[in-house]
Amino acid sequence: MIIKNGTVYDPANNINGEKVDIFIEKGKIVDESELRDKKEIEASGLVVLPGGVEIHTHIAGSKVNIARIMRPEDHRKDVVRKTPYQRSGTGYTVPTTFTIGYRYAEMGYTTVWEAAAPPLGARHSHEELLDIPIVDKGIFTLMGSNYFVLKYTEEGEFEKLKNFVAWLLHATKGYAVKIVNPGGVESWKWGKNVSSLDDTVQNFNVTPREILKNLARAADELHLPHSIHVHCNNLGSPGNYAITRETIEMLSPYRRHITHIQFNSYAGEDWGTFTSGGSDIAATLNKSKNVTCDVGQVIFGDATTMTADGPWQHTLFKLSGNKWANSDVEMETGAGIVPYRFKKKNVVNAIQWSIGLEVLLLTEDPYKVFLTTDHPNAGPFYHYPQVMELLMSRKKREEMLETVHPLVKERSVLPSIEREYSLSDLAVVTRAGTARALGMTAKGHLGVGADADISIYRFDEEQIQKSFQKAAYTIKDGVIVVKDGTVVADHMGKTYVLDVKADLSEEERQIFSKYYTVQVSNYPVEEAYLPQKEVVTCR
Amino acid sequence: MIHEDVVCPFCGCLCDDIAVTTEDNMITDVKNGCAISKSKFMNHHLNLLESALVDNMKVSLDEAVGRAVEILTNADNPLIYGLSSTECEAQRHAIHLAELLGATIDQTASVCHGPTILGTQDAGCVKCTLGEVKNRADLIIYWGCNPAEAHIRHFRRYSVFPEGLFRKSKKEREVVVVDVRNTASARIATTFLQIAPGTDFETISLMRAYLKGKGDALPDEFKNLVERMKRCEFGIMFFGLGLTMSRGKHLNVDAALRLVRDLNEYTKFSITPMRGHYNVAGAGSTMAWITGYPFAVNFSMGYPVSNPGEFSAVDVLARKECDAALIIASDPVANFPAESWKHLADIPTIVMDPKVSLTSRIAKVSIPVATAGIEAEGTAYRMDGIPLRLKKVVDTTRLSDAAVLSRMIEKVRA
Amino acid sequence: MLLNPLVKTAIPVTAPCITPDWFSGKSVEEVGNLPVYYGNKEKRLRDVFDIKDDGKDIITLGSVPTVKYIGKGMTAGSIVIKGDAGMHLGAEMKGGCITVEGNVSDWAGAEMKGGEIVVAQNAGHCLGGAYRGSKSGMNKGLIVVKGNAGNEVGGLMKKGIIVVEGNLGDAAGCSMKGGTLICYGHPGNRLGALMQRGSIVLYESPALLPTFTYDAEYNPTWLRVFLRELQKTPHRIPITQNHIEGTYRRYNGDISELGKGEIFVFHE
Amino acid sequence: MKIVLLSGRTTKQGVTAEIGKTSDDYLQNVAVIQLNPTLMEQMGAKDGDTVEVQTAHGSAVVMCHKSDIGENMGFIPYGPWANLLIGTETQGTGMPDSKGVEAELKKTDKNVESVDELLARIVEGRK
Repeated sequence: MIIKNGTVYDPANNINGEKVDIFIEKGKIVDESELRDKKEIEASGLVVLPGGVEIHTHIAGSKVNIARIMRPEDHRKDVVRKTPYQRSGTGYTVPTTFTIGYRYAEMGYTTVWEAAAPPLGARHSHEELLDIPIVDKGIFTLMGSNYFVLKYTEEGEFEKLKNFVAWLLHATKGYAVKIVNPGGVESWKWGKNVSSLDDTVQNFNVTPREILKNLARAADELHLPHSIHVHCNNLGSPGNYAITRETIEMLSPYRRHITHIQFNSYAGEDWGTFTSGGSDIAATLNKSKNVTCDVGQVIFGDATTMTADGPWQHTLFKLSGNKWANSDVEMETGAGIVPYRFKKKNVVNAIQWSIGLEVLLLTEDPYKVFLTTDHPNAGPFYHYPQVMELLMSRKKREEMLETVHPLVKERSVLPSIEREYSLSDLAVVTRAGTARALGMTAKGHLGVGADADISIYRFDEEQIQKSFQKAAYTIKDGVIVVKDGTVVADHMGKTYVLDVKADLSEEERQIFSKYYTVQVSNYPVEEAYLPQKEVVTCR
Repeated sequence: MIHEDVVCPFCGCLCDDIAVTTEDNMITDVKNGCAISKSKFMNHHLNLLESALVDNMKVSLDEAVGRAVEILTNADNPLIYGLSSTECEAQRHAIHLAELLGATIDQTASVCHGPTILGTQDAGCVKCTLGEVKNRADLIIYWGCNPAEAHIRHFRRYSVFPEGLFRKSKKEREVVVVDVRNTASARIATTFLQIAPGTDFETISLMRAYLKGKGDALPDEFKNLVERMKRCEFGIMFFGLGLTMSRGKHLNVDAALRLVRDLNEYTKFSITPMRGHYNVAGAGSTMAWITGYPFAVNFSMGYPVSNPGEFSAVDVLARKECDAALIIASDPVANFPAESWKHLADIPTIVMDPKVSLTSRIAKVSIPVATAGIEAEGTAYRMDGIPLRLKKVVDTTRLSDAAVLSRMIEKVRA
Repeated sequence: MLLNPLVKTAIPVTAPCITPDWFSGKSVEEVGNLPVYYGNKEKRLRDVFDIKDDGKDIITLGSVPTVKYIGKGMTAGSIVIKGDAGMHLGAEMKGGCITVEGNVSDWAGAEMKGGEIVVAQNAGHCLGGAYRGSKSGMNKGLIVVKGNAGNEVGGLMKKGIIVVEGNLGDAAGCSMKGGTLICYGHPGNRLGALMQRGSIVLYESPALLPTFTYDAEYNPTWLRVFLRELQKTPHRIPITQNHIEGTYRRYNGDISELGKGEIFVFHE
Repeated sequence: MKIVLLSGRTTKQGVTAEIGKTSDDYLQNVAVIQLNPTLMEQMGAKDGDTVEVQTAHGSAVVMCHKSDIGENMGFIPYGPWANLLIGTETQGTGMPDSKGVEAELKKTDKNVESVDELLARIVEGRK
C-alpha cells in the first residue's frame, strides 16, 4: 500500500510537514523497493501521523469492570449500535471493551496501555483485552504495596526484590512496573495512609522513598523497556506538588515516569487556598533528566475516578457524597472507584483544568510530557481532540478561560502562556514521545521497519478538535480499519509482553501458599490468554 | 494419573487445590474437595444427556444446532438464560449470539445476588478479596447465609480457621452469625444473633442510626455488635440470600452496603456477597465488559439496554414475552417459580447441558455438552472476583459450551 | 390522531415515538412511518397500529399494555389511553399530559422532569421513580393515580408531586430527596426507607420504620397552601376541608440517613 | 397451621443435584420441609409424614423432618417443590419473593409427587 502525497509529521525521524510517500507491506513500513501491493491512498491535502500511542488509560480489568457494573446510569446515555464491522456497546465514561477499541481507532490511536493491573487479577485484565479490538495493548503490573516488595525492601534484599519483580512481570504478562501511592495502599488495608516519602508503612519498617528507589533501580537493572510508572503519594491533596517534586528529584539518576501529574501538582494549604503548582512542576521537569510524565488533563463533565489509591478514593467519596466502591487485593494492592463531575464553575475543578495545560505548555521538551486524561479519572479519552485544540490555539484557551471560574486567572499562570503547539509537538506528546518512553521501537514513527500503524486526518486549523475527533483513515498493521471516522474492518491487535524469566524460591513458594488464597501453580497467566502476542526483549 | 490444583467448578469459593485422580479417562478419586465437590467430580458421568434430541428424537449434533438456530432466528423476542455454571469463553459467545439475534440475555444472578447488584448500583460496595479476610480479619460477620451447607470450605480456607499474615488462628478472630434460624453455621460462631424473618432492613437501619449516635430502639445485643464493629481492626461482613431473597431485597443489601461504608469512618470494614454458582461472578463480569450491564440485558434495538424487572428471566417468562428460549448450563424448571417456567413448555426451548435436567425434560431441543471444569477448560471468577483457569481432567467427544455456541454464531451469520 | 393496536401477542412493542412532539405537523402517512420495535423486529408504527386522523391534536390510543415508552421525553401536548398502558409511560417527560383510563405498568413517569400523568386505575412499580444507578427519580411534575400503586413509588424523588388515592406497595418514597408524596389508602411497608428529605402525607396510619421519630402534631402552613393549590387541579383529588384545616402528626427520618424527611399523618 | 416459609441450600441438596435432578436421591432431599418438633406435634405429624403446604401461589406435598428451626417457620431446600409455592412477582427487581412467604400447613395422606408427576401435571395440555 502507498500513502501518496500526504503531509507527513514524523518527529522521531525529523520529518516536519513534508510531502513524503509511505510504503506498506505485510503490516510494516518498508522501503519503496520492497513494495508489492501497489494499492494507493491518495492523501494530498491530508495530514499523516504515526498511529497514536496511549501511555496511560484504564480500559480493562477488575476496577474498570466494577465501575461498569456500578454505573448503569453512565451507559444509558451513550449507546453504540452494532454494524456489520462493529459489536454493540455502551459508554459514557466507562465504555465497554469493544467500544473502547473502536473509539481509540476512530481517533487515530493504535496502541493503548492499561495502566494498572492487580497481579492476582491480571488474568481478568488480559481476558478483557481479548475483547478490545483493533489496537495493540498490554498491561502495567501494580507493585508499590506488594508484600514481597515491602518485605525485601525492609530486609535490604535487593537481588531478591529484582528477581521477584521479574517473576511478577512474567507471571502477570505485564510490561511495566506500576507504583501507586507507594506504601499508602498497604496502610489503607488498616484504614490508614502515608503522607510523606519518609512515613513508615503500617506493619512494615519501610518508607515510600525506599520502595520507589528499589523498584526504580530494579526496573533499570532489568532493562525493562519502560521506566517505573509512578502515581505519587498524596494524590489529589492541596500542596502535593512538593512531594511530587521531591519524588522526581530523589529518584535521579533512575528513569521514572510520573503519571497524571496534574493530580499531583497542587499548591495551597487547603481547598480554600487551593492553587496551581503546575509551573513549579514544569520547572522541575525542565531541569531533570530521565524523567517523563503524562498530565491527566481534566475534561469538564462526567468522569469516573478509579485508582489503586484506596485512601484517596475514600476521601473523594467523602468530598463528593457519590457512591463508592473499594476493592482490596490480598498481598498486593487495592482499588477505589467514585463517580465524579468536573464543573467549570467549581473553583477547584477549574484550577485543576488549568494545571494540566500549564504542565503541557510550560514543559519545554515535548518528549517529557504526554497527553492523557488518565481515562476515565479526569475525563473520557475520546475528548483528547478538545485538549489538542487548546494546546494548539491560544485563542481557544482564552475563549475557554472566559467560561470557567474567574479565580483561575489569579491562581494559575495559564492566561499568560503564549505557546501554541505545532503539529510536530502534538505528534510528540501523543505518539513519538509516548512510544519512546515506553521503549516501543516500532511505534510512534513512520521510518522503515516501523509497524504500519498510521493515522491520517483532514486537518483544518479553524476546527482542530473536529479534525482529530475522527480520522480520515486509521491504518493498523497495514489494514485500513477506519475510514472517514467509521470502523470498516474487523481487526484484532496484539498483546505486548516481556521476555523476562525468573522463578520463585522455595521460601517464596511457602509464603505464597500460606498467605494467598490461590495455589501458586494457578497464579501465572496462561498462554491461552495471549493468542496474539508480541514478545519484547529486555536489554 | 493425579491432577493437582484443580479448580472446583461448583460454588463461588472456587477452591483451586483439588487433587483429582483419573484412570482410563474416569475419575476415581477426589481429594481436598468438600462433599458437594466430590459428588460433582465423581458423578459427572451420571444422568448424562446421551444424545442431541429434537422433540425427544435422537438427532446429530449438527441437526440439533441447526434446528436451534432456526428457532432462534425466527423468533421475535428470544431469551437466552443461564451462564453461571459454564466458562467465561462460553458466556462471551452467548452474549455475542444474543447481540446477533436481538435477544434478551440474563444470567442466574437475577434470582440470586441480582439485588446485590442493584444495591451496589445505588451505594457502591466496599469489598476485598478473600485473602484479605484470611490475613487480617479479627471480626467476621455472616449475615443471612449458611456457608456450612452452601460454601462448605469457606470457613476453613478463607475466613475463620486459616492461618493468615496477621491472624494466626480462630482464637484471634471473632465470628458473628446473624440469621433467622439457628443454622449449622451458627454453631461455629462466637456470637449468634437471631432476628425475626423480614426484619433485616429494620435491624441494619437501626445499626446505622446507632452509629450516627441515634437509634436508641436498637436491641442491646446489636448495640454491642456495632461497638465491636467500630473497635475491630479489620472487619468483614459476608451476606447471602437471606438479604437478597426476602422482602426488601435490594434495599436490604443497600442498607448493609451503607453500614459497612459508614464503618470506614472508624476502622477498616469490608463486605462481600456469598456468590452461589462457581462462575456467576464471571457471568456478571463478561456481561459487564461487553454490554456495560451484569444481567438482564436486551439487544432488541441493536444495542444493549438493561433493566432488571423488565429484562430479567423470571419477569420475561411470567409475562410470556419471549417466543423462544435458549437455556445454557442452568435449570430454570427446577429453580424458577412454577408459574414462570410454565411458559418454557409453551414455546420452543433449547437446552445446552451435560446432564438431563428438569428443563431438558420439557425442551424441544437438547444439546449435550462437555462439563466445564472437568471436561473443558476455561475461565471462572471466584465470589470475590479472582479469575482462575478451569482445568480439563477427562476427555470427551462432546463439545464445550463455547464450541457449540460458536457454531451457532457461525450459522446465524451465514 | 387515533391509534388502535393491531397486534394481540405478548411481545413487547417499543414505541418512544408516540409523543405529541414527534406527531406534531405530521400526516397519517408520516406518522405511520415512524420507527418502532416489535420484539427485535424494526417496524413502522402503521405495522402495529391502525392510525386515523380525527382532526384533534390529542393522541388517543386503545388499550396498549405491551407498548413501552409512550410519551417518553414529551415536552407538550396530550396523550389519552383508553385502556391499559405498558412500561415506561411518560418516562423522562418534560411537559404535557398523559391520561390513562385503565392501568399502567412499571416505571411510569420515571425520572420525569415536568408535565402530568393521570391514571384512572392502578399503577405498577417504581412510579415516578429512578432507573437503577441514577442519582434522582422524578424531578418535577404531577402524577395522580386513582387506584393502587406498586413498590418504590417516588424512589429517589427530587421534586414534584405524586398522589396515590389507593394503597402503596413497599418502600414508597425510598431514598427520597425532595418533593411530595400523598397517599389516601394504606401506605405500605417500609415507607420512606433511606429517605433524606422531602414530604410524605398520609391519611391512614402507617407502620413506620423504627428509624422514623415522632416530632410534633400541628397544622403545617405549607401543607394548607399546598392542598388548596392541589384542589384547584381538575383531577378531583379527594381533599376535604378537614384535610386542609386539621392537624397532622409529623415524623422525621430516615435517621439512618440524613433524616430530614418528613412523614405527616393526618390526625384530626 | 400458619408458618413463614424459608428456602435455602443444604449440603444434601447440593450433593444429590450433582447425581442428577431426576434421581430419587434428589427427591428425598429436596421434597422435604424442616419443622420445629413442637409444631409437628401440634399437627400430629411424625418425622417422615407428608404435609401439604399452601401459599397464595400454589401448593406442594412434601415430607416433614424435625429440625431446631423456630416454631413459626418451615424450611424447604431450593428445588422444584419450593418453587411451587413462590410467586412470579419481582417488583421491578428480577428476584421473586423466595424467602419469607406466608404458608398454611396441614398433614395429608397424599404422596409426594415424583419429578415426572410434577412435570406432567404442570406441563399437561401445554405441548
